[in-house]
Amino acid sequence: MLDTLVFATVLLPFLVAAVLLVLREQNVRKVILVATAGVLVLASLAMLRGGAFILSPAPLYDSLVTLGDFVILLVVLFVGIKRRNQIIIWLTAAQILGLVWLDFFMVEGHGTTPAFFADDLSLIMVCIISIVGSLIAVYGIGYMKEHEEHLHLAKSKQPRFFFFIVLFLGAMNGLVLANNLLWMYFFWECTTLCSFMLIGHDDTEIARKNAERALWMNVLGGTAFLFGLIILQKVAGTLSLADILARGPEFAVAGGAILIPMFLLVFAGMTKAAQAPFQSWLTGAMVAPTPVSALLHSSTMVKAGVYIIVRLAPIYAGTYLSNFIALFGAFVFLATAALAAGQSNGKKVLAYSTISNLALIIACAGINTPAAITAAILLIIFHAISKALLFLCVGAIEQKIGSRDIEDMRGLYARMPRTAIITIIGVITMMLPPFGMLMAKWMAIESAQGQFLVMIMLALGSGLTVLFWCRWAGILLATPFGKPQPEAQACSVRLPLVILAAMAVLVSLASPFVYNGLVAPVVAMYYKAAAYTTSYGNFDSGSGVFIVYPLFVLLGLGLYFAVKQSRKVTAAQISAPYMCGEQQTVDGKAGFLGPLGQHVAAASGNYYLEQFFGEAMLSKWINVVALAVLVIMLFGGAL
Amino acid sequence: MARTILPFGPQHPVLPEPLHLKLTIEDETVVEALPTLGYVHRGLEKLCEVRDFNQMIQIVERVCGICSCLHALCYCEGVEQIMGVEVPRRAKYLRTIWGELHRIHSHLLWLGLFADAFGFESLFMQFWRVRERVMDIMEATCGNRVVVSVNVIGGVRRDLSPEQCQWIEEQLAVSEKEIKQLSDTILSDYTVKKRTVGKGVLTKEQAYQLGAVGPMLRGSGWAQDARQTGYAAFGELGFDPIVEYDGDSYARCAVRFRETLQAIDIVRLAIARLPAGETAANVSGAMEDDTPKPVSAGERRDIMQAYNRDKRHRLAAAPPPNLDLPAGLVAAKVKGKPDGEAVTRVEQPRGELMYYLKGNGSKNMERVRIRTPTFANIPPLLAMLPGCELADVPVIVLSIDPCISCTER
Amino acid sequence: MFNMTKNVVTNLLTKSSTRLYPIAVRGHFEGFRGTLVCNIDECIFCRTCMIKCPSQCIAVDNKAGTWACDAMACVYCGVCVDVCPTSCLSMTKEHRPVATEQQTIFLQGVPKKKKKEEAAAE
Amino acid sequence: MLETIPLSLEAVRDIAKECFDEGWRLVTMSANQVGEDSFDILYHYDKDLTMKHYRLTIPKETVVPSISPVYFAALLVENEIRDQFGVCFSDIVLDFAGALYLEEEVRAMPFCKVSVAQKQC
Amino acid sequence: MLGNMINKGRIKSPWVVHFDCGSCNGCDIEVLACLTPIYDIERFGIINVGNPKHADVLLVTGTVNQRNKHVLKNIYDQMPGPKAVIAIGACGCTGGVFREAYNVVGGVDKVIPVDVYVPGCPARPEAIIDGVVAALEKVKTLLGMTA
Amino acid sequence: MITKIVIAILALVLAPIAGALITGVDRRVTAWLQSRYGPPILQPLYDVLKLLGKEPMVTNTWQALCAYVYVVAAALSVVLLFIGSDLLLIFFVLTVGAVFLVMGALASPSPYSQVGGQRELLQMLAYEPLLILVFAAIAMVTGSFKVSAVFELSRPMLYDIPLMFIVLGYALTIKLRKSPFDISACHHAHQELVRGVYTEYSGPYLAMIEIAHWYEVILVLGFCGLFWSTSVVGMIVLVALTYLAEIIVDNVTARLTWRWMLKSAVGMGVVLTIVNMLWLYAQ
Ligand code: SF4
Ligand code: SF4
Ligand code: SF4
Ligand code: SF4
Ligand code: SF4
Ligand code: SF4
Ligand code: SF4
Ligand code: SF4
Repeated sequence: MLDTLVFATVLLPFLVAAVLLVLREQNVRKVILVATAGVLVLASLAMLRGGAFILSPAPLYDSLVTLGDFVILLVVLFVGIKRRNQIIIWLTAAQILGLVWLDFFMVEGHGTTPAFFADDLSLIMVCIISIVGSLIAVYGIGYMKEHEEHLHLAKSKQPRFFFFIVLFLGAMNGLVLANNLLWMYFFWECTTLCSFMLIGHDDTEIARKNAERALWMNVLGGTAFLFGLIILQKVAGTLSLADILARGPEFAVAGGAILIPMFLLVFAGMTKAAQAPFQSWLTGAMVAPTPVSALLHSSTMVKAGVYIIVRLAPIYAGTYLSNFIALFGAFVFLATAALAAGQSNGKKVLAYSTISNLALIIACAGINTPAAITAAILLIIFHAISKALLFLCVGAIEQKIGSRDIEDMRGLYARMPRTAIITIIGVITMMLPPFGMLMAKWMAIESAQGQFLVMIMLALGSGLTVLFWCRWAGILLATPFGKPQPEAQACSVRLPLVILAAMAVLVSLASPFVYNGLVAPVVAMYYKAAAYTTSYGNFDSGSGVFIVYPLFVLLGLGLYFAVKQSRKVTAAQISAPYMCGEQQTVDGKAGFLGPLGQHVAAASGNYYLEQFFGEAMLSKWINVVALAVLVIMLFGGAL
Repeated sequence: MARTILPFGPQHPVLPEPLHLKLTIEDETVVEALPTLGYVHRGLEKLCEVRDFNQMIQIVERVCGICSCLHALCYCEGVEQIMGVEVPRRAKYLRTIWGELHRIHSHLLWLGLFADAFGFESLFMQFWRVRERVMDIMEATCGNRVVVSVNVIGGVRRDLSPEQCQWIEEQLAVSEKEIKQLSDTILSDYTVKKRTVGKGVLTKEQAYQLGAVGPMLRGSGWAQDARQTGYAAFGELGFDPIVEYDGDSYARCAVRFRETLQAIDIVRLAIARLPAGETAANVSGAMEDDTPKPVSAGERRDIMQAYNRDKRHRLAAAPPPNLDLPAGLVAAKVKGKPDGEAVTRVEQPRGELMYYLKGNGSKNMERVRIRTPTFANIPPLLAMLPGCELADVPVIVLSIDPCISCTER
Repeated sequence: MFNMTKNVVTNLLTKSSTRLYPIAVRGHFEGFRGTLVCNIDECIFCRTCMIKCPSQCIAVDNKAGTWACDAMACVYCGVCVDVCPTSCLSMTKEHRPVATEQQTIFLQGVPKKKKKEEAAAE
Repeated sequence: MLETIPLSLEAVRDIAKECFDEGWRLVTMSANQVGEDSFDILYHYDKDLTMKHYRLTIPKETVVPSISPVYFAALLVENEIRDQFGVCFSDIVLDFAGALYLEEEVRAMPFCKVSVAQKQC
Repeated sequence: MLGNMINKGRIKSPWVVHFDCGSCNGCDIEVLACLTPIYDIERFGIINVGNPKHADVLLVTGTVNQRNKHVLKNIYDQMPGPKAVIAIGACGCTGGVFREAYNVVGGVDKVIPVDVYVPGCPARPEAIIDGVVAALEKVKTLLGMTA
Repeated sequence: MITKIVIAILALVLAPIAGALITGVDRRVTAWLQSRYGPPILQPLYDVLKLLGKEPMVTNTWQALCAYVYVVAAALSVVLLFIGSDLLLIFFVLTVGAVFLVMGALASPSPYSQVGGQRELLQMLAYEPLLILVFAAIAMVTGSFKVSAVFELSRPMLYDIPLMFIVLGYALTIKLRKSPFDISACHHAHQELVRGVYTEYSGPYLAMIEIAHWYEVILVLGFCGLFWSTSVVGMIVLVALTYLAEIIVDNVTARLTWRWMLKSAVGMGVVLTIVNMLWLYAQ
C-alpha cells in the first residue's frame, strides 16, 4: 500500500510526464491530466491518513538516481556552454566533480540509507503539492489553450509544457519525501531544471534571459547543497535525514562543525526560495505562462527552499545561525514587502509578496521556538492555497483584459464579477483575520517577542503588506452601480478557482483541526512541546490567544448583515461622485466638466511611492544588506 | 506611473471662491494644472452704460467686498482726475485711514484662511477673532462692516469725531498686541514653516516678468508698492514697502503679516495728523491753509510708541460703545460730467489695482476697465503649481491671496 | 513646535469670546445702515431716490402716490437717504429680518399732485 | 489727460519685445470700442511705477498678434478681450477661444455695440 | 421614538455647505465669520462640511451667472434630503446690484428652490444666524414639531 | 464565560455612548481652546441621529457593505479588549475595519475618496507598526500579549515603558486623525481632499462610520488606560490627560504631509522603541 502511494505520488508523475511528452492528442491529454490530478490528490490524502513512515525502494533506484544526477548536471552544463554562461559552466563543473567525489569516494554502502521518510511535515507538503499543484495543472489545460491562441503558435508546445509541469510535481513530492539527502539532491536538481525549462517556455528574448538567470542562481544553490552534503557526510557520517534529525540535540551540543553544512543547506534553500539577493529570478519568472508562476510560487520550487530550512530548524535550534536566519528572514520580509508596495504590475506584487511570505517562514524557522515553527508550517499551508488562487486569478484576468497591471483592473467587478470576487477573497485571506495567513502571522509576531530587531521589522513589514493588498482589493470594486455582465469562463479555469477559494476559506475554518492533527505532532516531535492548546477552537499559548470560531461567527454575521444592508441600495440612491459641483457622467463613466467646456473623465491611480519604494533603487540596497547578512552569517560562526 | 485627475473647485472647502483647476497628479505631485474661470464673472464693467457715474461707485465697490473701499477710492480718484476736482486734505487722510483699515482686515482674513489652508484651524480662529475688532471699527465709523461705501466723487461721505479717533486708536492698540502674539506661531512654528517654507517658489526674475503684483512681488524681493506713488495721503505720510526675498509662500505670508502691523502704524499716523477741514469738495468750500509737510522718522516712531499699551480687551455681548458721530457733514457737490480718459492705480491688500476710465461727457461712463491684482497674479500661480504636492495646492493657491471675484468682475 | 500652546491654553482658561447671539443681542453701532425705512407721510414722490439708487430697487409712482422698495435687492448703501430732499428716508440700526419669501416694501401715500389738482379745481 | 503713444498693428510684437528687454512690465491691456466699427486697444506698461500707454486702433475683425509669447501674463487679458469684444489674437499661449468667462448663452460679445461675426480664427 | 429622536437630531445638527455662487466675497467672508469665535455657529451644531453629500443646508452667496448655474444645481442635487437652501445677501436673493449685468441670471431661486432669504449687502453674521434659525423653524413646522 | 458575555454585551452597548460623549467633550474643549463657546456635549449623538434619518446616497453598493463591516469590526475589537483578549488579535480585528473603510473609499470612482483611501493606507502604514511595537513592549513587561495579563501587574507599566507610551500617543494621533495627522480625512471641513476617505459616504453610511469612530476612540483610550492598570482612578486620570494633550496638540499644529508622517512616525517609533527596550534590558 505504502509503496503504491509513494509510487503514485513520486514515480507516477515521471511516467505520466513521459507519456505527455510524446502525446499530441488534445483530448486524451486532458483526460490523462485530470486523471493524474485525481490520483495525486487521492494518493496524497491516503498517505496523509497513513501517517509517518520510512521506506527503502529497490537498490536499483539508487543507481538510477545517481545516473539521473549526472544526466541533469550534464544537461545544465550543456545549457551553460550553449549560452556561454561562465557561472553556470563553472558551478556545474564543480558540482560534477563534487558529486563524483561524494558518490564514489565518500558514501559507502549505497542503499543502506532508506530513500524515503515521512513525518507530518512531509505529508503536509505532499498534500499541498498534490492538491494545489494538480489544480494548477488542470487550470493549465484551459489556460494554455487560450495562451497559444493569443500567441498564434503554428505548432503546439503543450506536450513539452505539461511534461515539465507534471515532472515538476513528481520531483517535488520526491523532494519532500526524501530521506536520503542524495535523493533529495536529485529531486532538487530536477526542480531546477524544470523551472528553467518552464520559465523559458515561451522562448522570447526576455524569457530566455530570465530562465538563464533562474538557472544560474539555482545552480549556485545546488552547488551549496552539494557541498553541504559533502561536509555533512564528513561531520555526521550519514546522509539520512531521519538520522540527523534524531541526533539533532546531540549536534547542537557539539555545536560548531555541523553549522557549516547547515548554513550551506539553508543557503541553498534561500536561493530556491528566491530570498534577497536572489529575488530577481523569481520576479523574472513572471514571463512564463501563469500556471508556471502559480506553481513556482505556491506549491513547488520556492516551497522546496523553505521546506529544507524548516526541516533542518531543530538541528540548528538555539545557535547563532538560527538567530541570523531569523534576522535575515525578517529583513527580507520587510524589504520585499516594500518592493511589493512599489509595484503596479499585479504579478510582480504577487511575486514580491511570495518572497516576503517565504522570508517570514524563514524568519520563523530562525526564531525556532515551537510557536514559531507552528507559524512556519501554517504559513506554508495557507500561503500555498491563497497564493495559488491569486495567481490563477491574475492569469484569468490577464487573458481577459490583456494586462496584468493593477491599474487596469480598476472596476474589474463590472466585467468579471466572479473572478473579481474570488480575487478579493484571495486577498482577504492573505491579510485579514480570522483567516489562516493572519493567524500564522500572529503566531510569528508573538513568538518573535524576545527579539526586538526582528519584531520591529516584522511590524513594519506587516504594515506594508496591508498597504499593497488593500488597495488592490479596493479598486477591483470601483464600478458604477448596476448589474455586472455575467462572466463566461472555461470550466477547467473556473473549477480550480472556485475550489481554491473554497479551500482558502474552509482550511482556515478548520485551522484548529489542521493544527491538532498535523502541525502539533511535528512540533511536539522535534521540540518536545506543543506551542498551543486549543479549546473551543481557540489557540492559546499562555502568552496570547487567538479565537477562531467566535471571530468567524461574528465577522461572518457582520458580513452577512452588511451584505443584506447593501442589497437594499436601489438605483435611486445612486449619485455621481463628488466633483466639486461639476460632476458629469458620460457613457456611464464618472467625470467632470473641465476647462474649455470639455468633459474630463476622472481618473485615479494608486500611489506606488516611487520615492520610497522604487524597485531599481531599493533593490540595490536590499541586495547589499542581504548579502552582508549572509556573509556575516557564514563567518560569524568562525569568529 | 498612475495618474489621478482631480477637479479642484469650483465648490471646494478650501477655496472660498469658485475657481476650477483640473489637476493631474502622480503620487500626489501635480504635473499639470489647467484653470477654468468665469464662475464669478458678472460683467459689471458694462453696467456703466446703465448706471450713472455716481452710482458706479456702489457697483465697483462690489467688485469685491474685501477691499471695497479701495476700489471706490481708485475709481473716484480717476473720475476726479478727469473732472479736475481737488479733494480736501482731510478727505484724503480719511480715505487713507479707511483704506488701511481695509488692508488690516483683509490681511488678517487672509492670514486666517492661509492657516486654514494648511490645516491649522485654531490659528484661523484667532486671526479672525482679532479681525472682528477691525470690523467693529468699520461698522462704527462707516455704517457697515464690509462694504463701507464711504468714498464719493470729491471726497468722503463720513467723518471721524475726535472720540471715534481715540477709540480707534485704543482698539488698534489691542489688536496690535493680539496680532503680535500670533507672530510666533505664523512666522516661526515648526509645523507651519514645514508647510510654507519653500512651497510655491517664485524667483525674483519670474515675479517680475510674469507680472506679479503686491505681496507676491514684494515676497520675491522687489520693493514696489503703488502707495509709493503717493495717492490719497501717502504723498505726505511717506511710505517704505515691506520686502522679503525668498519668493515662497512663507515670504508672502511674512510680507502680509508685517504689512498688517505697518498698516496699523499708518492709521495711527494718519489719525495723529488728521487735518481739520472739509471732508468733501464743495464749490463753496475754501481749502484750509496748512500746507502738507512730510512726516519725519522721529515723529513716526513717537506715534508708534505711544500706543503700545498693555491692555487685553475681550469682545463680549455687551452693547457697543456709544460713540459720538461727527456732526455737520457736508455732502460733496461736484458739478459737471466726466469727459476724458484717466488711468489710476492704488495698492490693494492683494497688490496693485488699476482703473482705466473713459468718460464721454454724459452721465454714463464710456468705459470702466478694471485690472485687479489677482488678475495679474494668476499667471504666476499657473507657473508655480506644476511640480508641487497636492497637499500644497491650497497653500500655494492661497498664497497669492486669490480674489476671483475681482479677477473676473 | 507648539508655539501656539500659550495662546490656546490662555483661551481655555479665560472666557470665550463668543457673543451668544441670538440669546444675547449685542446690538449695532450708532450709524449702522440697517433697515431702510420711509416715512411715507413726508414723501413728496419726487423720485430722486428712485433715480439715484444704484441698485435701481425703488419704484416711486407719483401719480398713484406709492413708494416701493425691493427689500431683497436693496444693498443698503444709504444713497437714497442722502439724496432725499425731505429726509423722509432713514436707516434704522437693526439689520433687516430674514424672510422665507421675496419681500417688497410697498407704501401707499397721498399723491401730492392733488394739491395742484385742487388748485386747478379752484 | 492720458498721454498715449500711437501703435501700429505690425509693431505690436516688436514694441512688446523692446519693452520687455528694457525691463518694462505689462500692467494690462484695455480695449474699448471707438466709433461705429473700430476698437482701441491700450497697452499699459510700467517700470518703477511710471507708466506708458500705447494705443492701437484697429477696425473690427482685425486679428491682432498676441504678445503672450513675450509677456506670458498677457494671456488672460487677451482671452478676456476676445470674450468681450470678439477681437482675435493670433498665437495666444493658452487659448480659451472665447470661453474664458462666457457660456454659450452670452456669446454675443457683450461689450460690442456693433456686431462682430464670432469667427473661429 | 427613534423617529422623534431623529427629528430632534435634524434640528440640532444642521450641517451646512457654503457655495460661493459668484459673490463679491462680502457675503462669503461674513459666512466665514460666522464660524469664528465671535459668532461661533457651531453652538447650533452647525459644521461647515464643505461637501454637499454631507450637508443639510446649502448656504448660497452671490449672483447666479451663466457658468455657475449648473454647478449650483449639481450641488443641490448631490445633497441627500431633507435639505434646505438659504440665499444670502442681496445678490443671492435677487441678483442685487448686478441684476442687470449681462452674465447674471439673477437670484438663487431662479435655479433651485430657496427656503430662506437673508437680505443685506453683505448680510451680517447675525442675519446669517437668523437665517439658519429661520430655516430650522421651517423644518420644525414641516416635521410637525411644535417649538 | 457568562461574565465574559455580559461584559461583551455591556461593552457593545456602552462603548459607543461613552465614545460619543468623549467626542462631544472633545469638540467642546476644542472650541474652548479656540476661544469659542462650542456645541452641546451631546452634539455627536444628534449628528448621528440626523444622519440616520437622511436619504441614503452612495456611488455604488460596495460602499454600503464596507461601512457596515467597518462598524462591526470596530465594535468587535472593543469587545475583545474588554473581555481581556489578545492585544495583537484586537489590533488585527481593528485592521479589518480599517481595510474595509479604505476598500469602500477605493470602490467609489471619485478621485477625492480615492486619494483619501491611498492616504488612509499610508496612515495605516504609519500607525500599525507603532501599535505592534507598543504591544510587543507590553508583552515584554507582562510576558504575555493578553490584556488580562496587564491587570496582574503590580505597578503601572508607565514606569517601565514610558517611551512606548509616547509611541502609543503618536499612533493614537494618527489613528484618531488629529492634526498634524489629519491627512486622509479631517474632522474640520477645510481640507484639500474635501473629506478624503469619507467623501462619498453619506447619510446612514456616514452615521455608521461615526459610530465606528466612537468605538475606536474607546479602543485607543483603552490602550492608553492599560498603562496605568493598577488603579481605576489612575487609569481615568491618565486617559483624560492623554486625551487633553491630544486635543491641545490638535490645536497647536498645522496639518503635515504624509511624507513627513511616514518618515517621522517610523523613525521616531523605531528609535524610541529601541531606547526603551535597551533601558528595559538594562534593568
Ligand atoms: S483685490 Fe480682491 S479683495 Fe481686493 S477688491 Fe479686488 S476682489 Fe476685492
Ligand atoms: S481670498 Fe478670495 S477666495 Fe479667499 S475668502 Fe477672500 S475673497 Fe474669498
Ligand atoms: S434729479 Fe436732476 S438729474 Fe435727476 S432727473 Fe431730476 S433733474 Fe434730472
Ligand atoms: S421694481 Fe424691482 S426690478 Fe423694478 S426697478 Fe425696482 S427693484 Fe428693480
Ligand atoms: S439703500 Fe441704496 S440700494 Fe437701498 S434703496 Fe437706498 S439707494 Fe437703493
Ligand atoms: S427721495 Fe424722498 S421724497 Fe423723493 S420720492 Fe424718494 S422718499 Fe420720497
Ligand atoms: S483662435 Fe487662433 S487665431 Fe484666433 S485668437 Fe485664438 S489663437 Fe489666435
Ligand atoms: S450681497 Fe453685496 S456683499 Fe453680498 S455678494 Fe452681493 S454685492 Fe457682495
